[in-house]
Amino acid sequence: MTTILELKNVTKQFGGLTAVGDMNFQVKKDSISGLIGPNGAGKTTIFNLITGIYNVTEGDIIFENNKIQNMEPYKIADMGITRTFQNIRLFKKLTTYENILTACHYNTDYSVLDAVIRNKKFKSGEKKLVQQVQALLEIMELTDRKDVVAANLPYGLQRRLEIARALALQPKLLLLDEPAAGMNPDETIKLMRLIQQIRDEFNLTLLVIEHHMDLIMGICDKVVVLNFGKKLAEGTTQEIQTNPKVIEAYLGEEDVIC
Amino acid sequence: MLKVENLNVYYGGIHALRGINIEVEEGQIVSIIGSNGAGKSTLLNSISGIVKPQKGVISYKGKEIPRAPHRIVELGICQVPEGRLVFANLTVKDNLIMGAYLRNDKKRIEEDLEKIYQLFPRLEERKNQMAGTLSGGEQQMLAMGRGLMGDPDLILLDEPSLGLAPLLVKTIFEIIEDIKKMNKTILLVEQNAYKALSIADKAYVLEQGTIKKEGAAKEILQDKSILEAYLGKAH
Amino acid sequence: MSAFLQQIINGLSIGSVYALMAVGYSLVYSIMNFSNFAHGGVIMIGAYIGFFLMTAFELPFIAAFGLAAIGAGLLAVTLERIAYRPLRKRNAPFLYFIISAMGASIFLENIVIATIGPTFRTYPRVFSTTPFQLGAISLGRLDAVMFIISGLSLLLLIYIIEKTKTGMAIKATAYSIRASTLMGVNTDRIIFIVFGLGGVLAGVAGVLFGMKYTVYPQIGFITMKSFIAAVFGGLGSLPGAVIGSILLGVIETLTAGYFSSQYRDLIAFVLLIAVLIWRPSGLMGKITEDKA
Amino acid sequence: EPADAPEEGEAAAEVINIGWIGSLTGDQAVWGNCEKNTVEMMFEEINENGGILGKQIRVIPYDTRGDAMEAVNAVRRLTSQDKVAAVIGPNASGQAIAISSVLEDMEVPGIATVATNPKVTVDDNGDVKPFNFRVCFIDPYQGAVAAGYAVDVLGFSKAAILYDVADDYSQGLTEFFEKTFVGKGGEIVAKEGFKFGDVDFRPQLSKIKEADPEVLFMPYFFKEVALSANQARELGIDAVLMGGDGWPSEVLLEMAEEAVEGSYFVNHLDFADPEVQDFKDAYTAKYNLPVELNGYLAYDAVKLLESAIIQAGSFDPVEIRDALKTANVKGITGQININPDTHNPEGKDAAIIKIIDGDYVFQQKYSAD
Amino acid sequence: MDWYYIQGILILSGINLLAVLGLSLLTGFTGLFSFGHAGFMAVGAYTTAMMTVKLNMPFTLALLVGGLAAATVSLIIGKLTLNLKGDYFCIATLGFGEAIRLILDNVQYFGGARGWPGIPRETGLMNVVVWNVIAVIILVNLIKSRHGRNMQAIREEEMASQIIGINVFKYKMISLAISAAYAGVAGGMLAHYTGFLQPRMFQLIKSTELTIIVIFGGLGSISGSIIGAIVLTSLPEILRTFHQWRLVVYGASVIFIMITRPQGLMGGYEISITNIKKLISHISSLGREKTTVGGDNK
Ligand SMILES: Nc1ncnc2c1ncn2[C@@H]1O[C@H](COP(=O)(O)OP(=O)(O)OP(=O)(O)O)[C@@H](O)[C@H]1O
Ligand SMILES: Nc1ncnc2c1ncn2[C@@H]1O[C@H](COP(=O)(O)OP(=O)(O)OP(=O)(O)O)[C@@H](O)[C@H]1O
Ligand SMILES: [Mg+2]
Ligand SMILES: [Mg+2]
Repeated sequence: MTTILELKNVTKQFGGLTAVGDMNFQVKKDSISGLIGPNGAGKTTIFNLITGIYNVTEGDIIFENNKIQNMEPYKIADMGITRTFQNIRLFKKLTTYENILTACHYNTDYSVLDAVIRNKKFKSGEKKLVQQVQALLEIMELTDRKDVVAANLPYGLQRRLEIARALALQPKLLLLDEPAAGMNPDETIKLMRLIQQIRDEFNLTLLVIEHHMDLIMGICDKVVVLNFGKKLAEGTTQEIQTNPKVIEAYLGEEDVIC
Repeated sequence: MLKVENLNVYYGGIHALRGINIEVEEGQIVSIIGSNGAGKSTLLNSISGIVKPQKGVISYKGKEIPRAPHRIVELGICQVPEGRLVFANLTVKDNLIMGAYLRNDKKRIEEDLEKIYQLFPRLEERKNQMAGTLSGGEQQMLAMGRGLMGDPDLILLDEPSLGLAPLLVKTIFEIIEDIKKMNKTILLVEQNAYKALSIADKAYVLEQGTIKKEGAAKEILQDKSILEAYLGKAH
Repeated sequence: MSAFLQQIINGLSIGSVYALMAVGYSLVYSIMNFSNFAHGGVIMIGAYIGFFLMTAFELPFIAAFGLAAIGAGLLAVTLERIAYRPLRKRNAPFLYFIISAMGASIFLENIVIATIGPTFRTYPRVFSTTPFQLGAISLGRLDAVMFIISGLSLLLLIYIIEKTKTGMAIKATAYSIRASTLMGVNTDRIIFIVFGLGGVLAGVAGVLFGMKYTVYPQIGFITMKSFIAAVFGGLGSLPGAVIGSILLGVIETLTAGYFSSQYRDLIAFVLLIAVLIWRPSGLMGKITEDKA
Repeated sequence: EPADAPEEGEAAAEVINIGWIGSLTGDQAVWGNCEKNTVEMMFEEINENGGILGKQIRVIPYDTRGDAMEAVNAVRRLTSQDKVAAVIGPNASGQAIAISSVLEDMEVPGIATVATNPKVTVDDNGDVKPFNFRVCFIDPYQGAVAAGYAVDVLGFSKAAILYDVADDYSQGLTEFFEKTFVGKGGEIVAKEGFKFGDVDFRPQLSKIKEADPEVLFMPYFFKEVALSANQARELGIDAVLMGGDGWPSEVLLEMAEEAVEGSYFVNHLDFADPEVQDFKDAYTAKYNLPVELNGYLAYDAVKLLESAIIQAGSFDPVEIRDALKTANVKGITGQININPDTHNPEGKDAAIIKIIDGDYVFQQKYSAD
Repeated sequence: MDWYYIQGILILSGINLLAVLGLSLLTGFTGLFSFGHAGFMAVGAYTTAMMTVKLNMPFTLALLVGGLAAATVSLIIGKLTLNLKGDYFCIATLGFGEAIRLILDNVQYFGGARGWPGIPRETGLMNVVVWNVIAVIILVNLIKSRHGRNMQAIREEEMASQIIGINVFKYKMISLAISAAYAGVAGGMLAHYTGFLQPRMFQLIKSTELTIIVIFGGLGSISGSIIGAIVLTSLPEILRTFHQWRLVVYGASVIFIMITRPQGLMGGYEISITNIKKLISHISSLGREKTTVGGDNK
C-alpha cells in the first residue's frame, strides 16, 4: 500500500501555546486510521491544518506527493481532501437534498454562461448531479428526510448528512471529526458499519477522530495517539490498547468499552 | 422535588414531547436515556425555561416554576446545556465567575473556584485563555464547572460526557457521584446509557416524545429490550 | 508651525465630537452585534428635549442637560422594546435589526418634521463663545467641554464593563443570550441597561451638538462619520471607537488643511480601506481565527 | 390637511387645481414649508376676493423630499390625475430640470421659485424650454453681482471662497463669483470646499486664514453660514464676509449675530420695503413662523401666475403658458418681466444687504454687467 | 388613477427593481450586505449617459457599457473589501458610495454637483419591462445552477463552503460584479428617464432604500424582490396626500413589517407553479403529517 498523506515535522502554535508540536505520521491509501488522544491534545487542530483552515507554523503536509500546507481550503478540497466538523457546520437553512446537491458542484463543470442560457451542457451536468445526489441519499439512508431543512434534523442525522455532503465531493481522503459524538452505543455500531461500507464503495482513505473506543478499535487499521500536541504512540489497535502510556494518559485503567 | 406533568411541546408542526410525566426526588440521580431526537434536550430546556411548553405543568418544591428562565435559576435549578455554550469571548476564569452570577458571597465563590480547579486541573492551566479557543473537551469541562459555580440544588446535565476522552468520561461520572454526595439532585441526560444507568437511582426511557419505560435504574439496566436498543448488545 | 498646531487642535475637537457619538453606538454594537442606525435619531431627540426644556420651560442648563440625557435614554429603551425586541425573541439575523433601525431613523426624523417642524432652533448661550487663546492657537470652550465629556464617558463605560458584575454580564449576553439566561442573568434587563446607557450618551451628545450646531431634524446625520470612525477603531471596542474617532478627526483635518478639502472624505475613505486591509477588524478589534 | 380627490361633474368645473411641489421633508424642508404656506395663504386670499376669472382655486401641494425622482412622480400626478392648470415650484434646480420633460409631455407650465441654475429654462443648445419659467435670478447673475460689488464698490482685491462641493447652488455661485472677480483683476487666494452635512469648517478656515483674504465669499445656506462665520471669527479671521440669497434668515442672526456683523449679501429684495412688511406680518400672524426667502419668491410666482391667467382669460395650460411668455408684473422682489427667449425675469436688480447692529440693512440696488 | 401617472410609477418601480434584483443576488443569496449600490448606479448612470450623449452610442448598447463599467468598478472594490466580515464590509461599501458621489460632485466634465441636463429620454415602460424580464430570467437561471447554489452555501456557512471546495472569494466577486452590473444598468435607465443627472440622486438613502426593498420582500426570494420593489416604490405615492406625514408612515411601516414578518413578505419562498402545488398538497395532508413527524430516525 502506498502512502497518501504524510505529516512531516508539523508544528502549530497559537501565541505561546504549541497545540501541535513536531508531528510526524503517515496515512496509507485505502486504510482507516484513527486519531485519538485526550481533550485538547491537538487532534482537531491537525484536521484544520490538513484542510487549510489554519496555516502551519512549521513543517510539511504532503498529499499524493504534493505539499499542501498553507494552501487555500478550497484548493485542498479540489485535490481530494474533505472533512466533517466536530461542531456540525451544515448549510442550516437548506434542505438535506440541497446540502448534498451543493457539495456535488465539482462533478460537473458548466460555466456561469452555460447556466444562464440553460444549454445542453448545463442540462446534462445537472442531470448527472441529481442522479448522484439520489445515490448518496440512498446510501446514507436519508431519502425520506430529503426535503427537511438541515437545522431541523435530529443531531444524529445531521452528522450523517455531514458525511453525505463530504462524500459528494468524491474525495480521496475523508477526515471525520468525532462522527459518533452524541450517539448511543447502538447508533455508534451502526455508524461503524456505515464507515466501513463507505470505504469499500468509494475507495476512500479515512482518518477518524473519536473518543468512542469501540468505534476506533472496531474499524481502524492503525491508530495514532496524541498527547499535549505530541505523538504519544502509533500502532495497531491491539498495540495501542495495551500500551501503558496510552492507558495512563487516555484510556484509563479500567476497560471503558461497554 | 421536581414534578413534570403532562408536558407537551411543539416546534411548529413537530410534536416533540407528547404528555411527559416525570418525578425527581431530592438527593437522587435521575437519568433519562433515549435515541437521537427523542426529546431529551427538549425536556431539560422546558424545565430550565428556555423552551415554552404548550401544555403541562412543571413544579419545583411544590410550586409551579416561573416563566422567565433567569427566575428559574434563582430557584436553584441550573442547566449545563448540550453543546456547552461557553462564553467564547470571556476567559475561562470569567466564565466560571459568570456561573456564580446570582451569588454575592465573594469568599465562598473564591473557595468554589478553587474546588473547580481541583476537579478540572486543565481549567486552571488555561484560566486566562479565551473560552472560544478551548478544545471541545475542555469546553465541556468548563461548562460543567460553570454550572457547579452557581451552587444549585438541582442540576440538569445534558450529555456531559459528549466528546470527552474515555479517562475523562470516567472522571465526569465520578464527579457526578461526588455532586450527589454534596446533597444535590441531578437530572442526567446521557447517550452513554450504561454508565448513566449504573450511577442513577431512577431512570426514564424516552422514545419519540413519550416515556416508554420508567423505573429503578438497576431494573432498567437488566431489561433486555433496552439493552438491545440502546446499549448495542444485540450486535 | 502654529497653523499646524491649530489644525491638530481642530482635528482633536472634531474627533471628540465623533467620539461622543461613537461610544454610544459602539456600546450597543458590542452587545447586539448590529449597527444601530437609529442612534443618530436618538441624538437628535436628545437635542430637542434639551432645547425645549431650556427655552419653553426655562430650566437651568444642568437640569435640562440631565433630563435630556434621561429622556434620550428612555427613548432608546423604548425603541429597543418596539423595534428590536420582537426580532431578538425570534433570533433574527443582524440584517433585520439594521433595517428596523433604519425604519426607526426615518420615523424619528420625520415625526419631528411633521410635528415640531423643520425649522432650525438656536440654543440659548451657556458657554462663552470667546475661545481660550494659547498664543496664536484658539480652542473653543464648548470643544474643551466636549473633549472632557467624551473622555469621561469612555472611562465610565470601561469601568462599568471591565470592573463590574453587570459589565461581565453584558459581555456574556453579547456572546450568547441563551447561555447567559442559564446563568440566571436577566438578559432583558441587561439589554435595557445597554440601550439605556447608549441612549443617555446620545442625549449628552445631542445637547452638546445642539449648542454647537443648532437643532434641526437632520442633526443625527453627523453620526454617519462616527460609524466610520467606530469601524476604523474596531467595532464593539470602546477604546477603539474613541481612538478611531480622534484619528479620523485629525486625518480629515490634516487632509483638508494640507491636501484638498474638496476630496477630504475620499481620502478618509481610502484610508479606512487601507486600515481594514491591514487589520480586517479595525485598529483595536480582536482578530479571531474561526475555530473549526 | 390632505387634498381631496378631484370632484366629479359640475362641481369640478367650479374649482381649478394649481399644483405646488417642493421639499416638505428632508434637509430642505424649512424652505419648502415656507413656500407651501405662502402659496396656500395667497390663494386663500385670492379665493376670498372672488377667485381668478370668477373661479375658486385649490392648491394641491406634494412633497418631493428634495429628490428629483420624487419630483417627477409628483408632477406626473399633478398633471395627469389632478389636471392642474399650472405647477408652482420646485425650490431647487435639480428637481426643476428633471420635471421639465413631464411638463412638456403634458403641456402644463411650471414656475420655479428658487431654481437658479440657467439650465432650468434653457437646454444645452441655448434653446428655451417651452413650459419652464422662473421668478428668481440665476446663478451667474448673482455670482457676478457679488463679485462686482466686492471689487467695484468695496474695493477688495483678495478673496477667499468656502463652498459646498455637494450642492449645485453653491457650486454655481462659486463658479461665477470666481470668474467675475478674477475678470475684474482680483485674486482668489484660497478656495476650499466642504460637503453638505458638515458642521465643522475649521480645517478649511484655518487654511483660509493663512491666505489672509480681504473678503470671504460664503455661497451657501444660513445654518452653515452661521456655523462657519462663528468658527471663522473664533480662529481670528477678520475678513469681510459675503454671501448670496441663501443667507437671509432670523436663524442666522440668532446664531451668529456678532460674527456676521458688517457682512454683505446679495438679495432679491429690500426687507424694509413697506409692501414686504404687509406680507411678512400677514404670514407671521397666520403661521407664527418667520418668512424664509423662498416665501417672497413663492409670492411672486403666485402673482405671476395670477396675472398670466387673467391675461389669457382662460385656465387652459397652454394659453397660460403663452401669456407667461410675455408676462410683466410687479412682484414683491421687483418688477418681473419675463423674457420670452429665456423664460427668466429680466432686468431684476439685485439688492445688496449689509448686516448692521444685528439687522438686515438695504444698501443699494446693484446689477452686474 | 391616470395611466400617465401609473406609467411613471411603474417605470420607476422597474428601474428600482432592476437594481434590487442585483442586490438580491448579493444580499439575499450570497449573504453580503451593501450600502454602496447607489454608487454602482451612479457609475452606470454617468457611463451610459456619456456613451449616448458624448459618443452617440445606441441606448441599448450604452446600457450594457454602463453595466459593464459598474461591474468593473465593483471588481476593484471587491478585491479590496470582500475579505471583510459583516458590518466591516457594510461600512466599506458605504464609504465607497459616498466616495463616488464626492468624485462626481467635483468632476466638472459631468457638470459636478450642478448636474448634467440634456440626456436623451430613451427609457420607457416597454424597455424597462424587457430589461427586467431578461434580468429575472438570468437571475433565476443563475440561482438554480451550481453557481447559484455555491453562493447560497457561502451565505449559510462560509467555512463549510470552503471545505467542499467552493472558492468563496471568487463567488463573492461574481455575485458582487453581477449585482453591480444590474445596478449600473438601472442607473443608466434612470439617467435616460429623467434626462438629468446629479450626484445627489445617488445619496446613501438610495442605497438603503434598495436594501430595505430586498429585505422587505424577503431575503433569498426573487418574487419577494419583485413584489417589494413595486410595493415600496408605490407606497410613498399612495401616501402622497399625507404630505409631511408620508415618511412617518413609511418609517413606521418598515418597522412594522420587520417585527411582524421578519422574514419579509415572501420569507425566502418563491411564487412558482410547483410551490403552489406543494402548498395545496401540504394543506390537504396536514393531518397525516402530524402523526408521522417525530423522533424516528432509523
Ligand atoms: N484558534 C486557537 N487559538 C488558541 N488556541 C487554540 C486555538 N485552536 C485550538 N487551540 C488550543 O489548541 C489545543 C488543541 O485543540 P484541539 O481543538 O485540536 O483539541 P482536540 O484534540 O481536538 O480536543 P477535543 O478532543 O477536546 O476536541 C487546545 O488546548 C486548544 O485550546
Ligand atoms: N428548534 C427546533 N425547531 C424545530 N425542531 C426542533 C427544534 N429543536 C428540536 N427539534 C426537534 O425536536 C425533536 C426532539 O429534539 P431534542 O433535541 O429534544 O432531542 P434529543 O433527544 O435531545 O436528541 P439528541 O440526542 O440528538 O440530543 C427532534 O425531532 C428535533 O429535530
Ligand atoms: Mg477536537
Ligand atoms: Mg439533545
